[in-house]
Amino acid sequence: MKQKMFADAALAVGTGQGAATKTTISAKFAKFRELGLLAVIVLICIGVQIRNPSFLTWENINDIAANTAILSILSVGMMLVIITRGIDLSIGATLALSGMIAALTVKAHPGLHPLAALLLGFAVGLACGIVIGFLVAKVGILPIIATLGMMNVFRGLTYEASGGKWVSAHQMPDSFKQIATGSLLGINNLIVIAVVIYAVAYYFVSHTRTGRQVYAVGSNPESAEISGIKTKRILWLVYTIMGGLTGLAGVLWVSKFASAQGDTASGYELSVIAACVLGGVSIAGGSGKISGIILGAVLLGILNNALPMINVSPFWQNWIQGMIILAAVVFNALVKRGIDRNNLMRRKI
Amino acid sequence: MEPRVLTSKKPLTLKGFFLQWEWMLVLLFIAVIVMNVNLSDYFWDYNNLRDATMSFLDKAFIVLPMVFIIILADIDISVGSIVALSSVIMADLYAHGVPMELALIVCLAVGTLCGYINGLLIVKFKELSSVIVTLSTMIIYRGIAYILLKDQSVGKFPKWFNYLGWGYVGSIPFILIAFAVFAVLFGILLHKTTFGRKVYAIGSNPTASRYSGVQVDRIKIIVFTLAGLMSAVTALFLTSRMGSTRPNIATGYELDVIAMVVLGGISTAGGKGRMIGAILAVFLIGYLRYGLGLINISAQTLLIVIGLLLIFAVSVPKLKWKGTGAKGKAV
Amino acid sequence: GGNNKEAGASGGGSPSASAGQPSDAGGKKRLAIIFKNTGNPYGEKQMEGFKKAVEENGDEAILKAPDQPTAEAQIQMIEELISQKVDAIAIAANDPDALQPALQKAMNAGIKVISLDSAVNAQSRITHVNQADPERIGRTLIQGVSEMIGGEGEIAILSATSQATNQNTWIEWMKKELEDPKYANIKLVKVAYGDDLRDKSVSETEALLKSYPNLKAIIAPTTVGIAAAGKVLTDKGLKDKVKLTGLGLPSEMAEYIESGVCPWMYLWNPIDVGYLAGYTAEALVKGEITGAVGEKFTAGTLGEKEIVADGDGTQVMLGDPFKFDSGNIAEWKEVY
Amino acid sequence: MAEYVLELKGITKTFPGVKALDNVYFKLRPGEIHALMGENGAGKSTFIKVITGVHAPDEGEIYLNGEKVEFKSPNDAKKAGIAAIYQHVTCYPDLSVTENIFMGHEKVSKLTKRILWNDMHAEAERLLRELGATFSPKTQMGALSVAEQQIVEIAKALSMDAKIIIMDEPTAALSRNESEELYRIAERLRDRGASIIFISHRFEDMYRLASMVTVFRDSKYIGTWRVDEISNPDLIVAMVGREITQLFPKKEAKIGEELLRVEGLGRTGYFADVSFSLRRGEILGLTGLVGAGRTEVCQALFGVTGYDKGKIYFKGREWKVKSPLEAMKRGIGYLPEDRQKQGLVLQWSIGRNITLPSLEKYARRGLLRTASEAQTAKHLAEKVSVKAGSIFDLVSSLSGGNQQKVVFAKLLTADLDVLILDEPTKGVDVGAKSAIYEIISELACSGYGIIMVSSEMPEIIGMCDRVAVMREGRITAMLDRKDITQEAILQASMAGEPAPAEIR
Ligand SMILES: Nc1ncnc2c1ncn2[C@@H]1O[C@H](COP(=O)(O)OP(=O)(O)OP(=O)(O)O)[C@@H](O)[C@H]1O
Ligand SMILES: Nc1ncnc2c1ncn2[C@@H]1O[C@H](COP(=O)(O)OP(=O)(O)OP(=O)(O)O)[C@@H](O)[C@H]1O
Ligand SMILES: [Mg+2]
Ligand SMILES: [Mg+2]
Repeated sequence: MKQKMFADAALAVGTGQGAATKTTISAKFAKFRELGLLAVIVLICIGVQIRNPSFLTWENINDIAANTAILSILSVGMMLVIITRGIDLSIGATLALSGMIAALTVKAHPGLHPLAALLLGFAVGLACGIVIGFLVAKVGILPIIATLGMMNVFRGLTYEASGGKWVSAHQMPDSFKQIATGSLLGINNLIVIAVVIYAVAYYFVSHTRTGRQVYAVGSNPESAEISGIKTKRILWLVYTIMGGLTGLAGVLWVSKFASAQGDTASGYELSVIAACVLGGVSIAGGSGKISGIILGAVLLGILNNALPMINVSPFWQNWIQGMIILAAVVFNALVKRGIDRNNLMRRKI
Repeated sequence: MEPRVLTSKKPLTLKGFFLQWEWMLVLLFIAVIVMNVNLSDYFWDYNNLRDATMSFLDKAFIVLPMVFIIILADIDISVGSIVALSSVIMADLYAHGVPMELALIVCLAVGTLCGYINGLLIVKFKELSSVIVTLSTMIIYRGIAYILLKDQSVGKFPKWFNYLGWGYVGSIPFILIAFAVFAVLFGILLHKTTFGRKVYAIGSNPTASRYSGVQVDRIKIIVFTLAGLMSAVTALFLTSRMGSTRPNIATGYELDVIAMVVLGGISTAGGKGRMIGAILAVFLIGYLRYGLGLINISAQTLLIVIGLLLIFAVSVPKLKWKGTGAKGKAV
Repeated sequence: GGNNKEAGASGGGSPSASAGQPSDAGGKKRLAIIFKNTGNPYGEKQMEGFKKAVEENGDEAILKAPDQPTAEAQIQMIEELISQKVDAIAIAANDPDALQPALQKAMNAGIKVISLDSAVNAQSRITHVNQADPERIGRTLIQGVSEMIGGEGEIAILSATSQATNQNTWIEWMKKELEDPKYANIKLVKVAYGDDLRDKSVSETEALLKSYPNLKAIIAPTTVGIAAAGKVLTDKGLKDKVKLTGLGLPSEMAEYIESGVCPWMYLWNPIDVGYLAGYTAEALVKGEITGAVGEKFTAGTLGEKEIVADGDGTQVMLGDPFKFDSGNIAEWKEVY
Repeated sequence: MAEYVLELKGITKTFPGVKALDNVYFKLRPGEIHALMGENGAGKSTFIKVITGVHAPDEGEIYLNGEKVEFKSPNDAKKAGIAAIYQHVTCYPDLSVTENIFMGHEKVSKLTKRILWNDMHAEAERLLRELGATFSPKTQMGALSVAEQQIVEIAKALSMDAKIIIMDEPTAALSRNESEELYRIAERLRDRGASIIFISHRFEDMYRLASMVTVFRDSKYIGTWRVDEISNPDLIVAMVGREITQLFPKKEAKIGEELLRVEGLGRTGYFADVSFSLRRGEILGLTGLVGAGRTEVCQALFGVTGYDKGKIYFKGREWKVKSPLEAMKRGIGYLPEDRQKQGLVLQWSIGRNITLPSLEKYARRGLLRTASEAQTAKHLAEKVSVKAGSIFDLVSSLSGGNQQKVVFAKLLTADLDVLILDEPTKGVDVGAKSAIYEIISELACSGYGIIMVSSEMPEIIGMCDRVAVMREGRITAMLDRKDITQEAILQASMAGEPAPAEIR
């Protein structure tokens, strides 16, 4: 009797193997997506390099990395938000508010340790994130509306806090400005901070339970609830992280440009969302990889750096960026269809 | 089967009638008016109120189709860019000697086409969601406007064109009449036609609608196309009011419009809300801004007030619902 | 119907037009200024100067600025001011043409309209208060740069948005000045646009430095651009290799002028711009002038000013741009 | 140790419009496998969700090892050692199999709280092999078939090392082999001392595994028996509450001309080679195990999804179906399987739902004429005897059976010839059920051709003129009325595998 069953099991293994090989194909497809993005980046780099040999110099690469650092820090938070099927339109305003408050503080107390300024900005951002998280998770307002409303509020508060003034370079102590210009082992601090955040974020999303629960909540909120995940708490957490990272980015921004203004980073949220979408984070929730958003942010960073370098008319830059984003998401959708088709084909009937 | 008799008379309960969101808007509206009258001596003046209306009504044309879009549980953030693109193309054509009447029609056509493209992309790539599609077309459409006009502004339109944004019929602004006509048309379309009914159906349950023979894709395309068309209408009025155009006009209109629609009680979750609410919200925000503008309040305070108003407006029904709704955990 | 028809199409500023409107608030006139956007210290200073001038005349000043630098928002503010029946509007325009219908409506309602800093077209105003002659700005900047680099080498311009009118006029004049044979060895390699955004201005500057390794100087006729460029040059330690000049806020640029990245730069005093606008508006309201060429009036501490021609309109000139260098920056950086 | 590991007393649970549980009792001994049976909609799944803390009961008490407990969240239940396999697969399609198995109780290192991926993959691999599955634990969940997903769900419950394991219809989507594997595992778990609550509609499962059986009917507790002490007919009476024959008021309809003929229909990944024909007045049953592909065939006929092979002839003419609208215009109607998701707009009133498919009929040039709309809605709602006060009542306030009647009424608005009814009595209480059978029977008599998809044997046997049995996407048998027996259907739905007798 048992033998009979083993024979059947063997039969099943036959079909199962088919499944296994097909799965690797779909896995390849998924990897292919990131490889595709990488290929696009490489192609752009080669093209630009031919037009302008100073593109792929160590210095320029360092510049691109430093300029992309803030964008990519924000993308980490935005990725988490989008994974839970949300969106955060308020980050430009949050960034401005936390940057402004940090700048006003160092202006008033030039002796303040730069780390304290960083922490302060972080705390302000965190507070903003907590408010939004509360509105989304507890009150149940849809993310797009909650963040739209709070965007206005935070922006207004920034103007209110600064009294219409800017905090400019000479009002900031050198120690503060060095947050962004200083370097560690020859690598710009911004890049170091971004890399650390990436490492922590990677660890968080793939090696901690809470990190995985973020994916679970986005992938299937109902089952997450059933399997005992505290969905609301996860949502709240995600917006709080987004806020905290934005606060941090606000200080870095102000330090990098040595200027805090009321309209700092206005509209920047769209670039961040674009970086995530380019990096393959699905707006439908549940999926998104750190490696993807690094590539997405880098692609945007390279475009920002390269288009001026090859003398693309500034009037064309908008259009080119828009087309690249659209092409990337459409490509993404088509690849996903391919994977699904593939999954279907492997079913035996 | 035992026969059962059902009533087909609409039950008219007083409580149900007054528990509608729109009453809250009416109350808010009255509050704003009372506040404004107290704040400024210049507010309660026919000419002033009339001319203030003219200055905030331009984007209200987009509010009308946006109500449909949000009832469909979609969103369109490219409308501001469509305004810019259609306006720029119209002005550019006129500057190149095309008669204004023709340029005007082209303007409408361009807007319609942009909206159609949005709809088509959204329907063909369901994975993408309307946020992403219109986010990219937003950048693209404005990008085209920049490519066409570069840094120039184009203007010097014929005199009659000024009439659109600044003219009066009797003593009523032309733009107000135009808006009223469109509002009635869109109101009828939403509430009195099969089309509107289907829009609500799709917003509430797209699957069930499809199974009931509703052509979901077609309706979505039509709605987005209408949004494009109305953006072009806004472009006409806005261009007329500015007497000239350039690629950066109407920046940020999408967020203003969405905020008005949401304040009007139309839920971004889809399927809920009425045209009258959005129209009330247009005037509510319009007069609120105007009244606070009359006492020359700072721009930042205004931002905070409007942001908080939006949050407040969407939280109130949630909180109420929590108090009275079913207790069981929905899974 | 309404007041715009009664006032007639000519409206252009005959003193009698103001007789038609109620002069409430006990004879105290109200004069308004609209700046481009809020949260801009340069604008705050202009409004401050305007307020000072108006109050010196015993009148009331209304200060307004939208949260976004758009013409649409300014049109709404103009409407609000027309409703309030102010006596004069001074505007730093976000668009030279797009305010025309709104401003004409204001003028038809008997309001004296002037522009300051960033002009509106001649049909939309009675006169314009010019912070400095665009020709002088353009030429001075080239002369300055030539001096910095010893009359030889590649230079580039970092402008604001590609559609900013005043920037574009200055750039035109710079190009004209460069046609002079004495600048034969100076080559303008590129005009870049930083859109008055910090991040964009930084990447544009970096792109300039990389694309043109022999670059000798950057001219940035915009306050955001010049500060961003100053930051980049400082961070990259290019102080001695690439010179920077342009138009900048002393408070923002103090750091770079003191360090020598930017040996000197120019700007006018925005307080004075606002102050002059205040006096010009007062003179119009009081009927001392009508905005015609050749008229003169006294502008408080600035002394006597004359209305001169400007294309098909008229303007009042503040004077030459002021030069900020290491000698005077310390005292100015605290002012604005 | 208490006599019962788990005891529930007087549990009542009400959903808006539905009383899902009404004063229900349940006792579970250590080391026993206890079957829970009852018709669709009897409240079994809801009961399970009360035990696992997903739903808070309105009334009643839960005792665990003799101590009163209150589960505020699924986590509390999980911590108390209760694991559940839910009826409707609750997976995370974007995540890997391993993660799906361990979500909520990941293996983490004690010190750093780091997830031990290698351990988890290895453990998942072991569990899957134990269940006879062959796919890799690193596969993405969404890429698996429903049966495979069900196996993952089982692995998930096993991985928790629970004292009480609840399985809600775990075998519904499994083949006989996989079911056997499951029995073996269930027995092993029992031998280790775990208690199991087992829900199934298959009597075979119950006889093979359970020692006790509890029956619910119409949300009420009926009784608990030892499996070897209750006879099959008694059990059925307990479940159904009356003689089955009463339930099916089948009238003989006049069988007319052929309406629909399907030849070699196929859709990659879902079904292949489906051929049958349908005549006027005929009720054609379509049955098989869950996931056999019946719904997919119906949806292809109705134009919801496409098909890539084969032909459809409608009234003798070949015709490519492209959309539901087109299908309805031609005369094919579909009553979907999931009435809440596919059939109704829950936020809407009864009347609006009924008229949605035929709005154009009550409109002149696009403008709706509400009076005539209301008239039709009223007429149809009365025709299917919806229990409600007015046509303006919200459908969400109706009970499942009445909601289903509203979906029926929707079908009657259009001029149709063929009705495809997908699980028309799923989750409908007994009373409403017979009303629905009556409706179906009358429809057949009035000349409709009806395809009725159902997983319920009695229903198929009682109502159909012919039955097509599907297995894994293919039709394996076409039985005429005289040949329709439980054995024949079972044989066909599980053909190709050893018959039950051989295994025993
Ligand atoms: N979340 C819910 N909201 C409203 N009604 C519900 C909900 N869950 C279940 N019901 C209703 O409760 C009743 C009992 O459903 P339940 O799923 O418990 O039945 P069941 O015995 O498991 O049936 P089946 O054998 O079909 O699985 C049904 O009428 C169902 O429609
Ligand atoms: N969401 C899905 N993901 C993966 N496979 C699916 C999905 N839905 C259906 N399938 C597969 O498609 C095939 C047909 O499913 P279908 O729902 O048509 O079956 P059915 O016989 O109608 O079952 P049911 O009784 O559940 O309605 C099955 O092999 C099933 O495994
Ligand atoms: Mg169940
Ligand atoms: Mg089915």
